Amino acid sequence: ASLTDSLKQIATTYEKQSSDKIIFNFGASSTLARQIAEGAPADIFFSADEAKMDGLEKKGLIDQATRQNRLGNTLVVVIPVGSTLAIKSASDLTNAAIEKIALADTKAVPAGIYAKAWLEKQQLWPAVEPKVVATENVRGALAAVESENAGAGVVYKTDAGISKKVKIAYEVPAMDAPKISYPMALVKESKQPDAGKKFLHYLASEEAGQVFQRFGFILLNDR
Amino acid sequence: MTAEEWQIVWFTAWVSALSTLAILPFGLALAWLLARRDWPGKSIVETLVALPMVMPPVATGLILLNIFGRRGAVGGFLHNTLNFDVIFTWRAVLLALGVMSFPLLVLFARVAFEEVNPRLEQVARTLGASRWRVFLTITLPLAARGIIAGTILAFARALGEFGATIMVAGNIPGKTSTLSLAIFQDVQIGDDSHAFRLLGVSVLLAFIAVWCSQFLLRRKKRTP
Amino acid sequence: MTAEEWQIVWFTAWVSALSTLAILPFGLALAWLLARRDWPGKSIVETLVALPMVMPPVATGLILLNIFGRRGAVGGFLHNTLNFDVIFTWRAVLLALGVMSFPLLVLFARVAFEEVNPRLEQVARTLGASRWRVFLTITLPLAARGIIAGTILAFARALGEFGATIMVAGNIPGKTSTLSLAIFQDVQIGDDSHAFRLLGVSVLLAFIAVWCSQFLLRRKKRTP
Amino acid sequence: MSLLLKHISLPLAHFTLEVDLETHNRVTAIFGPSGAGKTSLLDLIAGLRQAQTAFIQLDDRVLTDTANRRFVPPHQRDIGYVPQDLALFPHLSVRQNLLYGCKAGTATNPLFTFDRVVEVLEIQALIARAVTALSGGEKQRVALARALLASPRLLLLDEPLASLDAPLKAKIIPYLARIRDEFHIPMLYVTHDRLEALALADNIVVMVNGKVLQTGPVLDVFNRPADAGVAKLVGMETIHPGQITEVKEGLVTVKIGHATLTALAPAVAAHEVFACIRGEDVILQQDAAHATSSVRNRLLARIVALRAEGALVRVELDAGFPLHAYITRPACAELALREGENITALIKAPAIHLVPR
Amino acid sequence: MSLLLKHISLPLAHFTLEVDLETHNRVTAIFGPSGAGKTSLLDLIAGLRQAQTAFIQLDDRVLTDTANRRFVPPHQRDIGYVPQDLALFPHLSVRQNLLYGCKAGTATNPLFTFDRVVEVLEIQALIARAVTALSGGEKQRVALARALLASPRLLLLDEPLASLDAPLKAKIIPYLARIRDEFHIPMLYVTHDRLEALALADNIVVMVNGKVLQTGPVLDVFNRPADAGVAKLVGMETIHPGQITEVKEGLVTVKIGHATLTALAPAVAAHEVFACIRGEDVILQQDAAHATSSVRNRLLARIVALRAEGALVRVELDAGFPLHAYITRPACAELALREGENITALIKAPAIHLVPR
Ligand SMILES: Nc1ncnc2c1ncn2[C@@H]1O[C@H](COP(=O)(O)OP(=O)(O)OP(=O)(O)O)[C@@H](O)[C@H]1O
Ligand SMILES: Nc1ncnc2c1ncn2[C@@H]1O[C@H](COP(=O)(O)OP(=O)(O)OP(=O)(O)O)[C@@H](O)[C@H]1O
Ligand SMILES: [Mg+2]
Ligand SMILES: [Mg+2]
Repeated sequence: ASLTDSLKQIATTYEKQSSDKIIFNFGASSTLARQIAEGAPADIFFSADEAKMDGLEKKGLIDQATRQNRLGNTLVVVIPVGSTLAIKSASDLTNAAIEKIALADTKAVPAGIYAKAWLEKQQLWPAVEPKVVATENVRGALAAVESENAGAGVVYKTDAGISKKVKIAYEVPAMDAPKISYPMALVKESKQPDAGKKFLHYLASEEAGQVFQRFGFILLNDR
Repeated sequence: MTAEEWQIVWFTAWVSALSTLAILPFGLALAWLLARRDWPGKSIVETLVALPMVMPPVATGLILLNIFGRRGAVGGFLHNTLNFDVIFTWRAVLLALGVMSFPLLVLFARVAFEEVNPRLEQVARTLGASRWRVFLTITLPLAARGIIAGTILAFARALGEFGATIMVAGNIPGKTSTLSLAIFQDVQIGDDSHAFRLLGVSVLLAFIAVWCSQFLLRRKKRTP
Repeated sequence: MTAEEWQIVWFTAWVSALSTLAILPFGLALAWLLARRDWPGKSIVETLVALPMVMPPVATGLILLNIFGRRGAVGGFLHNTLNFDVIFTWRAVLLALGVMSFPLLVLFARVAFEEVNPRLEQVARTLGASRWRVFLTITLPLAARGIIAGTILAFARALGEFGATIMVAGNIPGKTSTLSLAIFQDVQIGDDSHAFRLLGVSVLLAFIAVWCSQFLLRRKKRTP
Repeated sequence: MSLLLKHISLPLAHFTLEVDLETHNRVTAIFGPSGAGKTSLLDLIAGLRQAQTAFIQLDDRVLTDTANRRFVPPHQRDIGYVPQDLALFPHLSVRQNLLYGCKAGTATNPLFTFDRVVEVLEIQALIARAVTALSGGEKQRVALARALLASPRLLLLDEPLASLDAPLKAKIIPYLARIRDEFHIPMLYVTHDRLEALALADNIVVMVNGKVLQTGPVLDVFNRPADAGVAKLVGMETIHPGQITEVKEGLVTVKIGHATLTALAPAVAAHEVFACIRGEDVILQQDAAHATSSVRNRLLARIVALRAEGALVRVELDAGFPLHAYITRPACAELALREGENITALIKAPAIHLVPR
Repeated sequence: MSLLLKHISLPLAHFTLEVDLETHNRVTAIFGPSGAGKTSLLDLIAGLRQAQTAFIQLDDRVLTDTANRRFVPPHQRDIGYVPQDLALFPHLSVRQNLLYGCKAGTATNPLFTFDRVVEVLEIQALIARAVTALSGGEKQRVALARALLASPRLLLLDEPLASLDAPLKAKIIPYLARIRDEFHIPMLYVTHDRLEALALADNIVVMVNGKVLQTGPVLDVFNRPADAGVAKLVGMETIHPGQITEVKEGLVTVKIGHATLTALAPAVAAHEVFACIRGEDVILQQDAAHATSSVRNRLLARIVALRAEGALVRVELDAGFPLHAYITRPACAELALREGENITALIKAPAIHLVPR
């Protein structure tokens, strides 16, 4: 979701520099992947997780050569602002004081998938699973925490700021969590591959990177 | 079908039916007031009733969450005094389905009530029937066609409701997961064959509802 | 409001209105057939019509995407022969809104047609009116109350439609973004104040629609 | 019964219904041309329409009093109403329609039992049918039966027999008369048929354009219509109560007021009768003694009043009982009639129509 | 007109409507008790109900022929129908209702112009009103006007004047008679009123329980009802066409068949009349010469038939014209009446009611 804001800002700058007009289609990665798979016209796919990109790549719908990972993100545990809970490690989530833990859908939504992977890696998933409330997306998870019906939630660091009624209680260390990356690539059926490549290139630039960083993303350096 | 799927089907069927039943009395009462009485602010209420129809379901869900969450006015009160939670329980599913299908029922019933000839109600009263008896024995049966259609539609809407439900009830397998939610998840992760199987079940439920309504209507016709 | 917001409001208003108008003739024709004729497979058609109501909107969206995408039967044909794309254009929005509000219109109109006294239609025919003229001058005006209500509801539904729209039309600012989609996005990025502003506009549009319908109905009453 | 209507004011399309009326009679017939406001008046009494101002009292019970904001709701008025549009309940069977107003266990009078009502109105065969597929006359009978079975304290009947055939009418009227007499259930009876009024009503109210033009006992109104309009509406006979004193060879002697007349015997033997004499059948003659005529009844009469009514002149006479004659204007001039003078009225015996009362 | 109904078979709730009927007359009245199937028959002719089997031909046009699967749709039948339930269009004003079937520019006959129809039926003041707020009689007139304004080739009228007052009826009937005479628009006229039938109809069809009991010219049926049921339905008068040959002092001389009678002058002067004589008013006497009596009309008659009908005996006579008398059974025994014998029939002049024709 934070991609929306940062991309909008980057595009405004970009459009001033070049003559190209950027048309966005914002949506859940899974939705976008489905749309591209069904032949919806698009030039660039900017996915929130690798799996969706892999899926399209396997179907031969994207230009492998242009695929790159520039952005990363961090998971955080959020709690309601008024909460006095102290969370120092993942195992604190098993605390009985936390009745419910809100996650984005752990099967379909990247944030949820990552959160589940993290907890599995910590071998806490079986203990936490009964408390998990899967919401449609990150916003749903935040809303659940806001309303205090969930004692805690796991979301992206970049999204934690969306709600003023939650605070970050714990930031998942990079080595504990799976690598969170945002791959982007040119769609094969693109009608203007050159312009697409140009914008992809710009997204990888220093200037764009600064914007992303300002929104809390981590810049990665693989390819 | 797996046991898990059966559970979802059962849960969806009964929670949809229950939500429809639950809104029936309020829906009919409001529809009657809209159809037969003039009162200040009527058209405001009319629009308010239609709101869950007009707003994107997430927005409705968010508002419900604001009201019924522990921080919300109603939710907070229930939690603090009765230790009773709505959000993320099956009650939240009920709430979401009810709110989302309420406008359909009200508007259908309203039109149905408006079509009832008031002369019949008047004459029923001269035969010694109280306002209440007239409503039950004249108005309601004569409006039955529209009310049954509205009820079926409300039920269908409940079967298909997704956006508001997931906001207030989450998608907790075995607890709040409905067919709609399960299908959504399947579609998202690309498990189309499973999605279509569940879709088939939804459609079957809808068929059953439509057939029941036609059976009711046909019996109504034959009775006299 | 910013120019961008105005654009969204305008787009939403006219695409909703257009989709409602577009389904009106088909909806009325089908409703009439359901109300006044008996034919084999009637109850199947009846259920099929209600389907977009029963299925989660994403599923409807997915099916539409399957059909109208470039790889779909209809979409592929249109793309290859006419170089005409539906998906991700305003036409996709129209399609999604139309499909999602069709059941409401049909079911309302159906009940309304059923309530028209066939004796009036018969007597109109003895006065030299063809079947078609009778439909236009007797059946339709007498069913007007239900049809107007159904139309308004279809319009409201179109205003609020989200799941199917985002699937087939995407959320492309300035092109396919409707109020509903914009509100969804605002909610996603936590811009609640903006979301509520747009919500206010939706509600206003709904108010206007409801008022228009009441005006129409009242004029209808006064005319004779 | 005493029904009191005061200060009634109900604006209708072309005029305001304004009625002040007090009737202490068992059956009051309401006569009036189409659109006179008869149905509106019944609706008002039943509590189905709200007047601008109204005071309606039935016996000692105030039903409506707009001045004191009193309004007894329709279902507590104990009024059986057969509306002109019948308003049968289309979703109920005939039986269910009939039983709708039936209070269980209250049918203490044998005239009002289900079986009796159904038998008199000849609707036994219809009991299990849907009301929507009944004929016009069948619907009318079901509506009448439904109102009767509610055991009302007052019956409002709006042209209840309008679409029935003569034999059926002839059967139902005496039954209504029995209800009136034996169970003292008063009625307001809207009709266009003078014979129905004659058979059932004590009092008559003639309404035109929302106003009561004339009200009084049936005979008074039928015999002394207030003007030509009323006369046309109610017909042009004089009607007199009389006693048959002698019957001989199809002829009877009837005592009417101070006069004795010869008439044909009525079809049904009776002692107490109404004698109906059409004004056109009364012949006036200046010099009765000199003329030789076959007419049986010769009455010396005093001319009470002369009134021109269209092409005719209405001559009101006192012949031992009030009698009137309709004669042409030329005839009136020839005879040089003047009020207060005496004249001979000739009435052929068969021109006197006797109706048992 | 010639209307041919053959092989009609329509199952109704209690019986099957089975009619074979051929009428070449301008106006055919349909008489029958409530529930006889009159409305169903009109519906069938108008094409609004489908019979099991039916062959309906109007003049040389086959409207329905189930055997050959021919069915002219209702809107091409050119039939003006005033249904019993009126079926006014509630969403249209009175004017719009009236104009609904009005084909622009086809009103070539001045009797059928909008203004004329509206004036005769006295609905000028209602033109701009909503039909839902009309009185019962007003609705009936609007329905009649609407059917007339469609310039039909055949009128089906189902008790069109049932809820109108006498003066209004007296105005509309002559107007319908003019439509019949001047524009040769045939009618099927359902009524319970013998005077309406007499004034309008040439032919009469008596229906009971879905079967035609009797059909024929009005006078034949009224004068020689097939059985007691029909007699009760149509009333007990004999009706005879006659010519007035002399008028004197309110008395006229009427020639009926071979006989000449004296009667009271009719209210409206006329030459051609119907003379109505109630069977109860005919007195039979064995020895006419010896008796001194005031009766003007003494007719020597031959007894054609004797038939018991309830408490009365119906005596059919040939008195130069067919006449019948109703007398009590004891009277019949006393007089020792036998078929073929001669007898004197006495009829008082005023007992002969003359109706202009
Ligand atoms: N709801 C109404 N609003 C205004 N005017 C009305 C209403 N109902 C009836 N009228 C008018 O009031 C007058 C009286 O109507 P009402 O029905 O009382 O007549 P009525 O005496 O019963 O006539 P009929 O013998 O034809 O039934 C008519 O002119 C009618 O058009
Ligand atoms: N749709 C129908 N189906 C079955 N029976 C019917 C239907 N309509 C009428 N009937 C019955 O058929 C018989 C004849 O009805 P119809 O309406 O033709 O009578 P009618 O002669 O017009 O009587 P009325 O003088 O009372 O109007 C009645 O017994 C009636 O109950
Ligand atoms: Mg009336
Ligand atoms: Mg009938």
